[in-house]
Amino acid sequence: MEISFLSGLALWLRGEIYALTGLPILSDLALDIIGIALLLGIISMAAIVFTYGERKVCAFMQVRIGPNRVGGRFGLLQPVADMLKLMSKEDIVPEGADKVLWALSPALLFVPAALVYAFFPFDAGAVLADVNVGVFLLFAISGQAVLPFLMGGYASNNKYSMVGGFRVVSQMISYEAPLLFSLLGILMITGSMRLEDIVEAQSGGLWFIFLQPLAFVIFLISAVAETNRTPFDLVEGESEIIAGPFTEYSGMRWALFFLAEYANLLTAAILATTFFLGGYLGPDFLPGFVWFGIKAVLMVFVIMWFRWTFPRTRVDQILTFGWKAMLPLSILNVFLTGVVMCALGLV
Amino acid sequence: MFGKGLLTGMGVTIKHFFGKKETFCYPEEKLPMAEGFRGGDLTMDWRVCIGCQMCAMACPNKALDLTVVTDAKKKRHMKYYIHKTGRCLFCNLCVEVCPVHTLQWDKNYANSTWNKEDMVHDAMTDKDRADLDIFLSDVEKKAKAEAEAKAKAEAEAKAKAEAEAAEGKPETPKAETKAAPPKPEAKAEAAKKPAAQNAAPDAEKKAAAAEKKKGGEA
Amino acid sequence: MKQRYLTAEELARIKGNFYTVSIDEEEKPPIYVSPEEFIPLMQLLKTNPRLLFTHLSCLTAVDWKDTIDVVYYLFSEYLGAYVVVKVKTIRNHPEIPSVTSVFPGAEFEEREVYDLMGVKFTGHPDMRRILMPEDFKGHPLRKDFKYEKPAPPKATRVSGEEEEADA
Amino acid sequence: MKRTETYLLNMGPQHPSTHGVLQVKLTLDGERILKAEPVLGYLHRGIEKLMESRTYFQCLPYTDRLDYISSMNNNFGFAMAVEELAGIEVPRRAEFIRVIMAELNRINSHLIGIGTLANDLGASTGMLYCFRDREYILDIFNEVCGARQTFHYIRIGGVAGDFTDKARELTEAFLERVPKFLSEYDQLLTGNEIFTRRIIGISAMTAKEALDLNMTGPNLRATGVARDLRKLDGYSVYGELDFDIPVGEHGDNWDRYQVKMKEMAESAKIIRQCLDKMPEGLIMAKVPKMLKPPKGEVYSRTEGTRGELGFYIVSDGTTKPYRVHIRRPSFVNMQGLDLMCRGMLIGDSVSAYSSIDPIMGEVDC
Amino acid sequence: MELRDRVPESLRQNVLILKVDELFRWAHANSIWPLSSGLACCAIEMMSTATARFDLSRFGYEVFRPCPRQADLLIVAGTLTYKMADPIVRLYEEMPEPKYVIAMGSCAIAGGPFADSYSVVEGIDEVLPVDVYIPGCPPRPEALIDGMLKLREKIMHPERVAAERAKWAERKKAKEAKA
Repeated sequence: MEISFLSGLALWLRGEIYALTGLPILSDLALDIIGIALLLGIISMAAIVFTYGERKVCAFMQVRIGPNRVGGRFGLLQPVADMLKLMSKEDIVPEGADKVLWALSPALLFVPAALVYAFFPFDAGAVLADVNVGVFLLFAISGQAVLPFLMGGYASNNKYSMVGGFRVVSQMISYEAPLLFSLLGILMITGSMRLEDIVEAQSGGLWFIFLQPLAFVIFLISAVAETNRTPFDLVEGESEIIAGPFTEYSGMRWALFFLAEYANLLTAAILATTFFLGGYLGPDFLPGFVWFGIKAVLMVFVIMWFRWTFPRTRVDQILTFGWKAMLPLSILNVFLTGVVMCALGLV
Repeated sequence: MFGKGLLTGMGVTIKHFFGKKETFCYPEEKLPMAEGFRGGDLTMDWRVCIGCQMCAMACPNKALDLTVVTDAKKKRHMKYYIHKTGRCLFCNLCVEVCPVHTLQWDKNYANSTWNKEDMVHDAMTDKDRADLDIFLSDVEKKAKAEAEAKAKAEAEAKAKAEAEAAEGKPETPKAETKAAPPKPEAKAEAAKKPAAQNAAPDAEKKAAAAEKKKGGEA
Repeated sequence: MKQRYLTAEELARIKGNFYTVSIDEEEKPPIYVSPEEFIPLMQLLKTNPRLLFTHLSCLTAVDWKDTIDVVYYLFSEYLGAYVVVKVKTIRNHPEIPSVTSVFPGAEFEEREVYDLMGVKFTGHPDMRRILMPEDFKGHPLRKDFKYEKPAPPKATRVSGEEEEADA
Repeated sequence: MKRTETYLLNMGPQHPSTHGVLQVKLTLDGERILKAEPVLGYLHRGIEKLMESRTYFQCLPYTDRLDYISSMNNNFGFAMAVEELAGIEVPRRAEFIRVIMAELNRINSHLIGIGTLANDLGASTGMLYCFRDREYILDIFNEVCGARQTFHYIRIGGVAGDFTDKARELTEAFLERVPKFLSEYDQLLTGNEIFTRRIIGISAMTAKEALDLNMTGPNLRATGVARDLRKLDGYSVYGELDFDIPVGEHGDNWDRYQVKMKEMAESAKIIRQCLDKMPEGLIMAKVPKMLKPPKGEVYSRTEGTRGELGFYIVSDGTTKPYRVHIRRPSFVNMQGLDLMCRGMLIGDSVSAYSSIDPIMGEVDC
Repeated sequence: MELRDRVPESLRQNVLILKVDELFRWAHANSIWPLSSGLACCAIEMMSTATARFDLSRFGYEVFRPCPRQADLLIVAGTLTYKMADPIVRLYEEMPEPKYVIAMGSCAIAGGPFADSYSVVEGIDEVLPVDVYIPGCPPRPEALIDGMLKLREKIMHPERVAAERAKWAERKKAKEAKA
């Protein structure tokens, strides 16, 4: 367990609390609470920064200037204004809607999005829950993000939401498999499912993006499909089915969906960084977690870049592409990795 | 390769991401308006306007309702020039048909308001109407003065005529007639001189009036 | 139309096999035809190898206070010429056969003429109003159309804490 | 036995991809469309009735509001109809200015058509680029006649304002931009595999079906029928200009998109020739103030941006037309909507609306 | 504002005293999401306001939400006909509460060129409570941006609106007195 800046800080803090109270349980508890607070802070910051980032990137790519009036010259307070406005909107529950499912679905969607952050290694030792079946648990949790969309779609008693709900189920399930299979190659090379081992395996500049380029492409496409962003944003296909499952949601409920979507976006970026871009590894003139941050933001920019360039694919094209192209390719990748490892005698 | 078209597309967007932006920051920099721009409210100068109401007739949607007032010399002036922006097409027919070219757009397109009353815009402000009243009153005075002068002149002419008739009936009547005609001509010139200011439109007005009759009955 | 009109002998040949067709002596005379013989005439104009009026350019109706004329402008690329076919209908319940059997593309225009002018087309697949709301009484483009507008529906503000914005 | 039940989805008068207030009632089985029935009339303003109580000069601004994206072509059509009725001879310079303005407006309208097609398929960046290039055309119009959209520039007997040197210079600058932005769309949209897969083979239509449905304009030319009234009738000075008519083969959304892209290049060619051939001279014929065309009727048709735009005017000798009927291309093309959407998915019906490219002002008149 | 005066001189720069509803008013004013519901020609000008040259997004208003549930501004851009009156009322009532209406163009103000047509509602204030009127046929995109800024001012400073309404009321009384 190497000592990095963040984990050193955590150990020092634990020592201090233990010195104060003398009870080991209390210091662990305090540390966990601080960790959780930090993670929730990162998620809400992600929503705030990325709404602003998305509008600025979209504006710059469309040859115009993004928000630059609200709060100073760069419009930095724009997302704050949006959030405050969404908070103070009237909350309309459509008549004939299934009240329980209606209220539950935004909350339920936010739970997996936040829970996943516990397993990410932000720095050498700095991970909230150091689980040695990290990858497996990670995808088990993010697998149930499908249900809240369907609940929202069914509960809001609106044909467009129903169609949106159907689309979500088909799309997210069909891209769950390629997402997992593309990571099998990496697990075979590192031999362990612990995220930190995967990052350590990439030390010395040998990032998996160079070892497994095909897996990176498949992973990126499946991650974009998993977070329902263009070119696969059928769920919220504005021009076809208005806002998919969120058509009937307004005000803070819709903001929760919005928040969860950006949390998922950051999750996809962080996964890509941890698995393929060597997590917190980097020349040491910068501390580990700063490298981690730079790579994650870079990946978010690439995903946003997709959104403002590509049109939307159709439902059946997504499914055929998922089952007929992505899955076989990822299995082929696993086979190739196996062959190469045998050839090099690593196995 | 499958992704080639996608990558060229991404190349275009990233080129624009770093390229020059096209935006005009509206409230600070304003786009230069072409001189023929049709927007804002109508403005006119009541001194030049001859009250022919050609603009109101030319408007496709009757967006102009005008009240005209005639002064002592039976010449028309504009009192209220109501331009209903809510009905206006901004098609420029009124500006082009005005014989004296006094109707202009004030090119102030940014005149949105909170209440609907400002949409019915009066091209003549209250100050204009005050100047109009002053102008009408002094035209009144001049007309009254002329009327007295004419009345006095006639009285003298009648008195002189009786005096000559009484003095020497045998005198030749030619002298009288010679004396009478020059006086009315002088009076006519005198009348014409104050109206010299808009003498040209008089002819025009007669043509417009004739036309209005023809248009009316068509 | 910048194209030429049919010459006199071409018109005579068309008039040959229809006895209710009347063509008067104007410079570009329209072909007046009775509702009974209207569809056979259109059939002839479209399918006759020497005429081939395949493009129905314009279909409309004119209200002449005593009758309503339904006007058809046909154009033939083969001859490079156009022809005008008119059908007179009685004013109070105009009824003529629909031309969709010959020109399927006239469906919407016939529905529009029915909606705005009130001319019924028998044999039309979907004879309903197309532009005006379903429950609209009267046909607007008729010269004797009198109509005063009803009060439109008014939106009610649910919370209403801000007093009604002044009209 | 699997029993599926069809349901009715209402793409209501307010929908992001129905271009204004068009309502389409889709009968769906799952996501496959069985029947698409357009409901029109949400923007029916009764322009034909209004024109009966206005003089010919006063009717002209109303034609601006018909197809409000290509107002110049509407003015052009109405002005030609009245000139043919009243026998007015338009000076040559005015004819060339009219053709330049009509073709600029055709490019403007096709830019919006392609922009909204891209936006409805998800690439909103494509729409933003189309609107950016459209602004340069609007600068020319603003310079020449003072308005951005409802121009009222082509008048009965000629044009309102002269084609100034500044306008010529702006037009020359725009003509240089045309190949640049066309190649940019090719890179961004035409080459894009997702875009092509979304519109190739979608809502195909054979030439016979299109001719039966009386369709005209780019939708007809996409099916392979090379019918363009500028060539067929050769009205105004189109007879002297040489340009060819782009034609598609399968009549699907891809061909409609390609026909519009090539037509923009053709229009630029026409403007180039007009700029060179334009003589000096008058821009307005001698038109009596109280124009009273002789009793009679006229039907004059021009090639609008969406098809054959015809004006049928009946005059009874007074200054006001007795009856005006406007043959609106978008209204007739709407009949093809049901055929194009049948058997497609909801996502394709969206690309069907934007490739027919109806303008509700023109459809509902 | 006695609260603000109590702050010592030196701290006045970096202390912000703000009533809660003033904060929410600031939030509403700076992020108005219009509903993408264009009726006629003005809709094209509305679209070109959101594009590169006039760029409505500088004020944060460029998020055109397709569904009324998430929009708070209804820009009625075009002619309102009787057939469209019911749907537009339904759209308005579906929008969550702090909602505003802008009447853009002559048609929305008083029926515009089609005022005396049989199928056109003369002015949308017979149907919806209107907040800002933008004259023009169609108004230039800058006029729409000016209208949005007027709406922003109306949300931020309701007291100015009240003052304006008072002035307008007694101007109306004066006119009636004179008539």
